[in-house]
Amino acid sequence: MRKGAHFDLEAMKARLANEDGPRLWRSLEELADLPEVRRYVEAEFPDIVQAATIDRRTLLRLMSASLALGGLAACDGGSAGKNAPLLSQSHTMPGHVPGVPLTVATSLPLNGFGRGVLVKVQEGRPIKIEGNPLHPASLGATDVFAQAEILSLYDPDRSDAPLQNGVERTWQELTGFIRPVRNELVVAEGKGLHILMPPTSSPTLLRLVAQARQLFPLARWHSFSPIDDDNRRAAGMTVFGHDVDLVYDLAQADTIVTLGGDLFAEEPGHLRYAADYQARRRMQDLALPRAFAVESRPSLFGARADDRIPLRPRDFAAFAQALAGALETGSVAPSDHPSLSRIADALRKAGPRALVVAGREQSAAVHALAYAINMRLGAFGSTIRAIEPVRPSEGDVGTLADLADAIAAGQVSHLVVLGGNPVYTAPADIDLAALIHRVPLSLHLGQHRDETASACHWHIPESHPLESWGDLRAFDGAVGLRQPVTLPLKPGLSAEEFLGLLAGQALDGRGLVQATWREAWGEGFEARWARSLEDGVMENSAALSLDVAMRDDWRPEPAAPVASGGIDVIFAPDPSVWDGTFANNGWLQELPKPLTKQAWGNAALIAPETAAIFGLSTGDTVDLSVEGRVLRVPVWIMPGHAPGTVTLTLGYGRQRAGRIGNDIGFDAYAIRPSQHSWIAVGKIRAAGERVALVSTQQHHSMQGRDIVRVVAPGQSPPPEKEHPSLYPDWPYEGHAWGMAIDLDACIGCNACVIACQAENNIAIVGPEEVAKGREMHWLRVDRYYGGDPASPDTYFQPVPCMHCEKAPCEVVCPVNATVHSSEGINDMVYNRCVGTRTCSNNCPYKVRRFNFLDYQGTDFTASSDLMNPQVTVRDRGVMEKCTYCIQRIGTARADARIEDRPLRDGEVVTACQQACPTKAIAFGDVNDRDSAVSRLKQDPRNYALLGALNTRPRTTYLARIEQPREDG
Amino acid sequence: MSSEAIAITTPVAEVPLSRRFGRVWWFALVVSGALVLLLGYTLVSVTILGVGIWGVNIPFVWGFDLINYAWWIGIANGASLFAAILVLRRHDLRTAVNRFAEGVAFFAVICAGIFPIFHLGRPWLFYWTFPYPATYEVWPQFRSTLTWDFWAISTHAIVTSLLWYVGLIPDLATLRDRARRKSVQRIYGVFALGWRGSVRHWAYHQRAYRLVAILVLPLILIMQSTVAFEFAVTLVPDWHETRQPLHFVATGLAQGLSIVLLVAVLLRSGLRLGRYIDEEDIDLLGKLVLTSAIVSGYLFLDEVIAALLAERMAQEAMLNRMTGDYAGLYWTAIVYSVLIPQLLWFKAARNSTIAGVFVGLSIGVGIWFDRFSIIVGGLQTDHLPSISRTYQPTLAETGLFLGTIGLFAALLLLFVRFLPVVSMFETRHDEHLEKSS
Amino acid sequence: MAQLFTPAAATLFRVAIVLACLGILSGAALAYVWARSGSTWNVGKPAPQPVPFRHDLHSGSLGIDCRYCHSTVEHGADAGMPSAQTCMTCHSQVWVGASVLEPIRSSFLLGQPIEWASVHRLPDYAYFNHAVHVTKGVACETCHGRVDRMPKTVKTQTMSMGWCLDCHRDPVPQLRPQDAVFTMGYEPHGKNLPDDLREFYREASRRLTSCNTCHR
Amino acid sequence: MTPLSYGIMAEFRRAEDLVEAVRTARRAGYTKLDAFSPFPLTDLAHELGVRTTIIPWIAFLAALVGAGLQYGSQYWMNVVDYPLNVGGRPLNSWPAFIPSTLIVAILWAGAATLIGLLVILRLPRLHHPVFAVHDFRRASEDRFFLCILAEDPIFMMQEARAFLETLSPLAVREVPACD
Repeated sequence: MRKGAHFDLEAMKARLANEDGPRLWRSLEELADLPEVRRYVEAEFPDIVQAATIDRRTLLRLMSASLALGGLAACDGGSAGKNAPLLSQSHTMPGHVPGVPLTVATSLPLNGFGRGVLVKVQEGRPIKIEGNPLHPASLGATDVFAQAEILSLYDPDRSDAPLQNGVERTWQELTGFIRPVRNELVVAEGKGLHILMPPTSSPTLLRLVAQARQLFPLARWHSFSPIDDDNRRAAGMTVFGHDVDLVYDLAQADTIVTLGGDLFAEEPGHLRYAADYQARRRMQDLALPRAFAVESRPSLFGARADDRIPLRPRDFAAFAQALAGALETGSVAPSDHPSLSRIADALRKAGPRALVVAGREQSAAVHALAYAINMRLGAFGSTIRAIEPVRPSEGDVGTLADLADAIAAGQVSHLVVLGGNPVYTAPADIDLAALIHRVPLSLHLGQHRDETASACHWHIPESHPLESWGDLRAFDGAVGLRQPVTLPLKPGLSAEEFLGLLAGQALDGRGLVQATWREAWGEGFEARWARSLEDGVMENSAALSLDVAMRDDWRPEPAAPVASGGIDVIFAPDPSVWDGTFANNGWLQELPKPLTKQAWGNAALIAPETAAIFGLSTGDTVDLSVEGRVLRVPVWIMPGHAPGTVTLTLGYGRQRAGRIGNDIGFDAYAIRPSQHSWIAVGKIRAAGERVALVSTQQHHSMQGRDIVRVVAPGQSPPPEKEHPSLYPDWPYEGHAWGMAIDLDACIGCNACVIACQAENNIAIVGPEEVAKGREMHWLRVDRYYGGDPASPDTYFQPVPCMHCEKAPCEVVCPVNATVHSSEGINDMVYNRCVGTRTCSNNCPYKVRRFNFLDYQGTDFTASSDLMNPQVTVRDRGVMEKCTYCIQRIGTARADARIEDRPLRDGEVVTACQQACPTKAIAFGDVNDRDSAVSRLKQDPRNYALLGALNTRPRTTYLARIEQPREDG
Repeated sequence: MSSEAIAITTPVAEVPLSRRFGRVWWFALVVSGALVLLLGYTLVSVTILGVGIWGVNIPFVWGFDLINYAWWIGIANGASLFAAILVLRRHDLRTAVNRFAEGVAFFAVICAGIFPIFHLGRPWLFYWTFPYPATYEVWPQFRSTLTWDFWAISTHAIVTSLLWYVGLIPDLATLRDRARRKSVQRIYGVFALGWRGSVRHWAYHQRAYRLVAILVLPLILIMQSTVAFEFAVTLVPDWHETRQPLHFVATGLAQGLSIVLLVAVLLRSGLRLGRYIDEEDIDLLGKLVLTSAIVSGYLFLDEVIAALLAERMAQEAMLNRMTGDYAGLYWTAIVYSVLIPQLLWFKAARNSTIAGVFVGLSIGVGIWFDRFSIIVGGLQTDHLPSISRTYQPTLAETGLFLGTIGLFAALLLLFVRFLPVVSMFETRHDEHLEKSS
Repeated sequence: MAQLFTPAAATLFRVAIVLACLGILSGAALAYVWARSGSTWNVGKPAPQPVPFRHDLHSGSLGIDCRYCHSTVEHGADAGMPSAQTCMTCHSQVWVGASVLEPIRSSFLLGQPIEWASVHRLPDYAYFNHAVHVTKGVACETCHGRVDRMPKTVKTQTMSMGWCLDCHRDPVPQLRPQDAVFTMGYEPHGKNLPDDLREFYREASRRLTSCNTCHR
Repeated sequence: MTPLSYGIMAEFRRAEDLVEAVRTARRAGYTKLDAFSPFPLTDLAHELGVRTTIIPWIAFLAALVGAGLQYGSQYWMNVVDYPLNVGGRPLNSWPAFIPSTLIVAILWAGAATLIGLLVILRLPRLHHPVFAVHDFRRASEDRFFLCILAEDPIFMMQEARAFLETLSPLAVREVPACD
């Protein structure tokens, strides 16, 4: 199973094979003296080994532990031949049942904001992440990043020892080196010390920063994140004279207008916004909300909006101004955008129940106008509220540019980079690597030996958020505690611990966090602490609304003359790897992006119109030049993209991401200017080369077939006509499992896909295999376009196994490897499958996946430690597919049987269902007439995909609702 | 009285008994032997690494494996069917062609049988399709066309090989009796099972032989239809056609005939057996091949008509096969298996060796492309556009295909070397009947 | 013309043919028997254990309840192996310092698990849940045999899939009233089961023989 | 009659001669005759009283057994032993069970007939007295032989030889019995 160090282990085991009883332990003692054992233990427990020269007793302990671990390691994967050992508990844990996972609540950071999650821990190993229903930013749902974080935790490329100029050092050597340096700095009051860290919401971290500032009054602090909200916050200052964060309440909004951005994917509260929007759509007594997406690059929100208006970035300021004007005066100039009046009317109609949101890439001016419009409509207080910034920048915090200047001016003697990977993410005109080399002493704390690590003198391994203590605030300010869910898999320090040490505190992450809250709460700490740990979020810790007022001296700045010529270049976070942080995560790399369905790479998105002008087709490369820097990128023709505009997603082209993330796609940072870091103007020239881009979907039109159904509000599609069958219906007493997927709710965010992959041990196959069409996702989200390619309707359709009652796949299997269960589930018995693949041939939905090669032994294969022990790991040559999370059904049934009670509706929740932010997926017993799923299936919108084939699918869909455009 | 009276069939018997066999034969054997090695290599590699080394994917879970399987099985069935019909009709042509027609059928089955086993994800478990009492008490799934096919292939292999052998016994006796070296006599002697040509034996032998030859007829029809069903029973729009079995049987017959013609002309010129496989035989064969080609032509037409009458998906699928990514395959199939054979309208072509070889090959090639077009081109159009992909065969697959051709050729060469290629006793019989009449 | 083969050779040839046929048949028969023989499934083969633990002593003579050591058998899929603590409850008093108990003591001191050799290990693709079986009247003895008489723990059943199916197809004859589940040497007979339970299992047999009952 | 001899054999050049010889031999009252030819002489066999009607019967019965066995086992496995819901089809989906039933019927019929044939003909029999006769090897090529068996009630070596000589054969030779 596992390679490397385990070689020794096998040898040891072999040595011990025919020993038993006391002789075993005596031979262990002998073994303890063997050099290979020492080597092995060092390999397995570097941190402890480094602690000091180890005495035989410790060594013995470690060794037996390793043997035990080795035994465990043998459990997962096919342990043919010799039986895997039976491990006793190390000590009696009352109430703990071996094999039954524990659930731990914690928070995960994204761009400094917290998302509450529940981590399933199996025998001390975290194996799955779910959303925390109590947490405002999750409500039980997760995004792809939260789901994939578990894989990052087990990333073999995570740094596990300090580096000095690229040479591995022990922790003693590190501390030995740092201590005197720190003391000097204390004496020098931090003169020449510059600390660069990404913006954070963590109260503890902020407290420690404050403490450190007192200790080093002369030190300078810099904050940098490639995904910044500077424009938005600048606008706040100009309009309200106050730095604020905005929180939207889509559940209250009758009309939503977005100017760029993506409410459902890129905002800190995106899960919540998606959930609220769908909740609002589900309110039967209210008319459907009306959503307008004015955007340059298609977004998930745009895909769900009633009205998408593609607009060149350079035209936004004018558009926003016109809109403001229209609301002001009620009149629309004929020169204005055709759909402007429609939007203005809708906003006016909604009044305070309207909401205008500008995306983070928009200029401060556009944001300011958006604020003004909301203010005018009275949206503040109803659909939108202002709060104190969740990631405050206290004291004077410099930018990256300031740091660059300081270094250039030779003022920086010590540079500390606390997390993040600025060398990679810095704008093109700041050559941070070169600058850092000019700093006498630079030090980097990070999880990976990445670009920044290699640029700094010292690299210190940072512990993973799931390994350390901390606290994070959500988009609305609610505080969630972060607690370790496992013993550190790799030795490392958290940013808190590091700052703590810097500020002269003890190395005790838990203590640091507790100190923060003891301070905050005073007495009654213990109870609240325990409660907060259990819930994962602190009671009513959400930030209070500020009542903001427009500065009366504020006037919209006169619209700058629209630049002509050139092509607009938008930089955007990538839906799969965000800003590059997740580049080494196989699940995310292999995840087809929601709109393009591209995997393992990025591309420059352009409109069909633009492509026509330059005579480009998807895969052709162009030379894109921005402010004199040129980057050669492959283009991707993106229906609905604004003309004369290119979208580049960040996070690819990494050089030091790790074995998975290196040299994939192109690095958009290479041409990202610091002045116009979101929207720049550039030039484009066809380069004539072609690049093979990997995508999982080749055809994008439904070709007029009845695949994704659409109905008008209130209206219901023609009733399914009953297809008679030659065969008598099979009786299903007891439970009959079924699923209903509401296409009106699906926003195509892919969370279900990754959740399924994590739950069911689905293999990563790598770019070559995906290009061949061999991806293994049990659940895929099909994306179709309809209508005018300039601004098409976008339809998402998650397609898992349909579990047809008249399953065509079963009839053609020669060995009974796929048959029906008594509860109507289309079972796939891996150990019986011989791999004729004929079942896939006969599956009209093509949801079956085949292990064409041994996908458990590739460079991409995930650590066997995060495998779900409840799900068989599939061998080469067997078919696999969605099982309706049969393991979850089995566990729930077993529990019910043990407690002698019937299964309750909602007790079985499939992985995809659990992850979905909009609750688009319902699962349950269709024999029970009032189960959630049955109720959905009784909805007139319910229909079977390819129903005419009469396969009688158990998975059915609810037609998507689209309201006719209101022209006014 | 021991004068070596030269019997009519002596030259036939002398072929296997001759001491040396000419360079051409050796060259051919070396070439095909090399291909057999290639076969072994590709089989081992696919067993070790998995079918992922082929171009297969989702939805194209089947590529060359099933294309070549369908092709070989077509040859086997075509040849057997032809042989069976001749026996049934007691046609003179049988004396000339049955022996190697059955041989061709048998070798083709061997080649075909390789694919269903090695195209499995876990080939070492192929025996799970056979109902044996396992300790896990799970049985095969008899509703599956693949299970039917398992029985069909094994039956075909067993019955045709038995039939072939039983037909060979008297001729083996002849070889036994003509062989000069004791060892050779002994070898043929063992296989002749002590045949002594007793009139009583002849009577039973003929009855049994004819009966089984006739039994083969329905077997072939069922089997070839089963192959077709493997596609027809699926929900793939282009495959889901009741006409599929007819198409496979008819085109299969064309294949079988063409290969028989090919072998016939080669043997005729190669072994100078003009006297046994005579002008009329070849001429008649040529006419039959032509007819079968015309029939295939009709079926290609029928395919289009059927699609026109079918529902929209089927129409789109057919259209895609004719104009889509894989249109080349479709048209190549028509040119090679229908148009080129029209040469045989000319007597000159029917009697020329080159033309025979050319047409024989072209039909073989044509039908291969037809199978390719059906299996790959047909699968490309499915109900959900989102899963439409393409398939490209890899070297590993191609090597496997060439390997089976090598195996087929090698077996044929050995057959020619060691066994009488036309039935000697039948020839004598005919001679006798002609004289007496 | 002389005879090619002597009569002896001729007979030999016939005999050879007959023998070949017989050989094939007997080979098949042999395979059939071998696949079902206990030894193939390691029935009765003890495994080398770190401690020479004796069930016959603890369970048999001392009559310690199964659940005392296998404490999670009623709550979880795993029956659970006792921690060193459990052993030490007694062995801190009796057999103190016995060299055979060294592993227990070191485990107790170091807080490291004891690595027992598994005797009844099922394949990874088979999922067995102790709790469900035990709480539904399937006795320890039914699968594990008379452990109370085992000096060394061994398998008494093949634990082949067929063996599982035999019971899953008709569990009733194997079931016991709850109070008899942990007793040894009890004679199972369907009589003392309530009829509704028998009825339940008659219906349940379809579900119990569904693939996903054991395979996921 | 001498136990040392199997019979006596005459060699002919043409099939017609053999047929003629058989006829006269039978007229002469010989009943235990065996004729050998390089190709089937069906009507001659008929005259020698060979009836092959058993062959189709073997085929027919074997086919029945094969079919019964195949369908029976399919029924038992799918309906009785392990009833599984396969694609919602009935347990006994007879239409799907028929193809392999037919195929296996043919398998049995074919195999039984051909193997049965060998049994009926008592083949393999590598050693046989007639093989000892000089020139008999041409029986598989271009000569025809008539053999009057020693076990024939009226068989006397001299008479038989004399009788055969009258048929103007190429040669008449004694067939020694197996040693």
